[in-house]
Amino acid sequence: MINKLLIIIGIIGMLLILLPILVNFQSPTNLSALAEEYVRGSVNDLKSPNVVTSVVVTYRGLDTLGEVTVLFLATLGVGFLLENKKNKSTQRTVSENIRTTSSFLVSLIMVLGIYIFTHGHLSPGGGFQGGVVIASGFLLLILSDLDFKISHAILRFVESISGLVYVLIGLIGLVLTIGFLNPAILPLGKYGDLFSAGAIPLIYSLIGLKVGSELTNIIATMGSDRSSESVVKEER
Amino acid sequence: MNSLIIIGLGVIMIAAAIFTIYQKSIVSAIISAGVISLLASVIYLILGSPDVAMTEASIGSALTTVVFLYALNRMRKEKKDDK
Amino acid sequence: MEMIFALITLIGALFLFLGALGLVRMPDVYNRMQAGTKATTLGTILFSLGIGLANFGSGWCGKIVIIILFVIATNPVSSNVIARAAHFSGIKLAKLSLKDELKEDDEKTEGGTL
Amino acid sequence: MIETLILGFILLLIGLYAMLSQKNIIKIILGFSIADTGVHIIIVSLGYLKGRRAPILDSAVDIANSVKEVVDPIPSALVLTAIVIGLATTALMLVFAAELHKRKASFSIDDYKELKW
Amino acid sequence: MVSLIYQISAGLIILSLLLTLFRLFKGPTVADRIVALDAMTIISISLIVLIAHIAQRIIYLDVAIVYGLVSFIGVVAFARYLERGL
Amino acid sequence: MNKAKSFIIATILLFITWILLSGIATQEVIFGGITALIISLLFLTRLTVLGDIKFGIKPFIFSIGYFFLFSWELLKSNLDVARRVISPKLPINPGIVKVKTKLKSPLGRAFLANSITLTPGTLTVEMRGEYFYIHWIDVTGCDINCATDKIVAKFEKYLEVIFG
Repeated sequence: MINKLLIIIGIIGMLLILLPILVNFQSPTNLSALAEEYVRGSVNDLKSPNVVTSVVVTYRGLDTLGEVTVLFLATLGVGFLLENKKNKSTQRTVSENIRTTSSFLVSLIMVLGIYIFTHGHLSPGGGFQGGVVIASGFLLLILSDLDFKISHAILRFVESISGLVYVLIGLIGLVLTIGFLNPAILPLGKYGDLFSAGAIPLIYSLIGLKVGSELTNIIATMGSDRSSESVVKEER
Repeated sequence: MNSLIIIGLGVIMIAAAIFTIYQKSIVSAIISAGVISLLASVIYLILGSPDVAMTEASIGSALTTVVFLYALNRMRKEKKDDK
Repeated sequence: MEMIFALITLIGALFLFLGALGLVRMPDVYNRMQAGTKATTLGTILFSLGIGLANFGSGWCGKIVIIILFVIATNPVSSNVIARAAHFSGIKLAKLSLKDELKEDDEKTEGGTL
Repeated sequence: MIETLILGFILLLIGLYAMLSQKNIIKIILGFSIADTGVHIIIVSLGYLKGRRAPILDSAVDIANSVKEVVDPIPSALVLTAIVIGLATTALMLVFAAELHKRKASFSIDDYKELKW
Repeated sequence: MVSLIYQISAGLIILSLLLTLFRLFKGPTVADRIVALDAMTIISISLIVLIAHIAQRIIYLDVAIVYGLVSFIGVVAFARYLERGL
Repeated sequence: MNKAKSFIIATILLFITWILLSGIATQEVIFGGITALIISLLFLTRLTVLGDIKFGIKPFIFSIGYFFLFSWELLKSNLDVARRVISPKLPINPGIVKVKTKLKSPLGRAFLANSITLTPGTLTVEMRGEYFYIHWIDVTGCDINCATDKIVAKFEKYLEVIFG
């Protein structure tokens, strides 16, 4: 009873906190000065059509580095907490249809992922989305192929190398130009081309590889109690 | 037209959220939570931020539900081992 | 001309609606799947085709073609996978069904499933 | 846009209610993810400007006059990373739930009262 | 006239989403709900394409492609969970 | 041999996909596409699947015929679904039947199963060796041979030439 009362009080308190925002809300008519600066700078200084990308990679690049680090720590936590006992389990075989279809579909998904993170400055998408799509491709491989095993050593290698190069590019920016993670260390190119906007495609590709390998690691760790040797496939 | 779509989607999302709370079966609750994040990505698209829409579509529909399913699967297997 | 493309889009939306209606009206999960898969596949194809033709050229067509191919490739596969899982997990056919040869064969060979 | 703002608030409150009232651990985590979605919708709709377009300046947008054409890019950039982090924290919470379930074979939060394990 | 037809299409799509939502709530088994989720994702792809046409932006179609492919994987994962193959 | 053929076909298909996604085919898009292909082809696990496709005049003509047959059947099946859904009495008498197929190649079998799913009143439930189990919305009480004639034969004629 007292429990329910507390819950209701909590909800009403939250409502009271939120209500002023709702009542006083009026749709803004102009961008704030900061956003205007970002939009202009993205066109003139960086030559990157996607303003969100230039905010994520350049203007707020340090934040993104922090976010990637948080993701890395979460992956570490998942791997640390889950102990993998190899229990013997019976598993259903995969349908033949999806086994055939997915063998081609997986490389299609990989092409899509690479498209998304290399075109991060031209179209919606970028490192985070591309990394997630690549992790989904690995997930389809795990779901459709019982014999498929991911080598954790390779994942760790890709993850640490891309993270290292990411920080290194930031430091090069500090030496050559005026700021950490400044993309002007490479030539800016023509507005709207694939290889333009300086180092933004390179940095976003590295973020994509890092996020993709981390998420693949999470999935593989959580699903890995279907242990490799002791799986008894149900043949029928 | 946009506000018509938003009101329709909003009703569906709120209904799915309430269903998530009061559903007894956990798998059904996970399915309707997946519906919420699927439709949220359409709303982000109407609000003019396709980057967020793409992130929500790829993460909400596949990876979040799969992570939930993997965790449930581990718990289900333990229960079977005890018996 | 624009009118015709808009009408193609409307027919696609109509098929989508029919698929959803079939999902509600059919008696068991396999019949629902039949209505759901077929009608939504053709509905999405016609819908995208109408909009792709209305914006002919200028890069729309390539992406519309890719969407249509993805839908054709993935939709039947996913319904096949769900049907197999449903049959395996023991969901019975509706009362008015005539026969179930898959179940008969399972019982003949193994005597019970996993 | 006011409609999406209200929608975000309602989702946030529903998620909060689920987190406070439910006993099942998985339900609590689901409530967290609903509240997460609500907060993201609120942030994005605060950055929306009526009648404007997505902040990607390709040929469909007047580039010279872009400041008057696009919506605010900063909330999008914030939410973008927040969603990915949300997935990682959800995975971490689920791993904790699995470990708890291993101790007592129970989903109910009422069974874990010892404050140590 | 043309825009009226597009509005009718949008209304039909919202209506079919509501119908699939009804099946998702009512469905006696989990498999029914998964079928409803699958139909819902396919219908939403059409909705995204329609929004791209209204806003006249090609780039929104990328979202539709990702949406279709990735939600397929989600449905496969649900089915594998149901048949105890995860 | 089969593997090399499959590799070449996969490369061409994925490259076309890349060009369609990019929208334009400038020099650097092609360069980026080749880089992407090299990475993504590493994930084609069972490379021999696509090697079943046959080349030549006859398979080409038959694949065009298959395309038109498939489109016609898809349209017919939707009208069928519409008729059944709208009519207030729901005229169905469903059941799962067994049919037999001659196809051996995995790709041909996958195409057959998906075509069956999209044609009037049928849905593939399970594929086991040479038997397919099919949920049929209108079981007419005939045995395996007549069910095979009604469901499988029209596609098999084409797919046998295209995929072997």
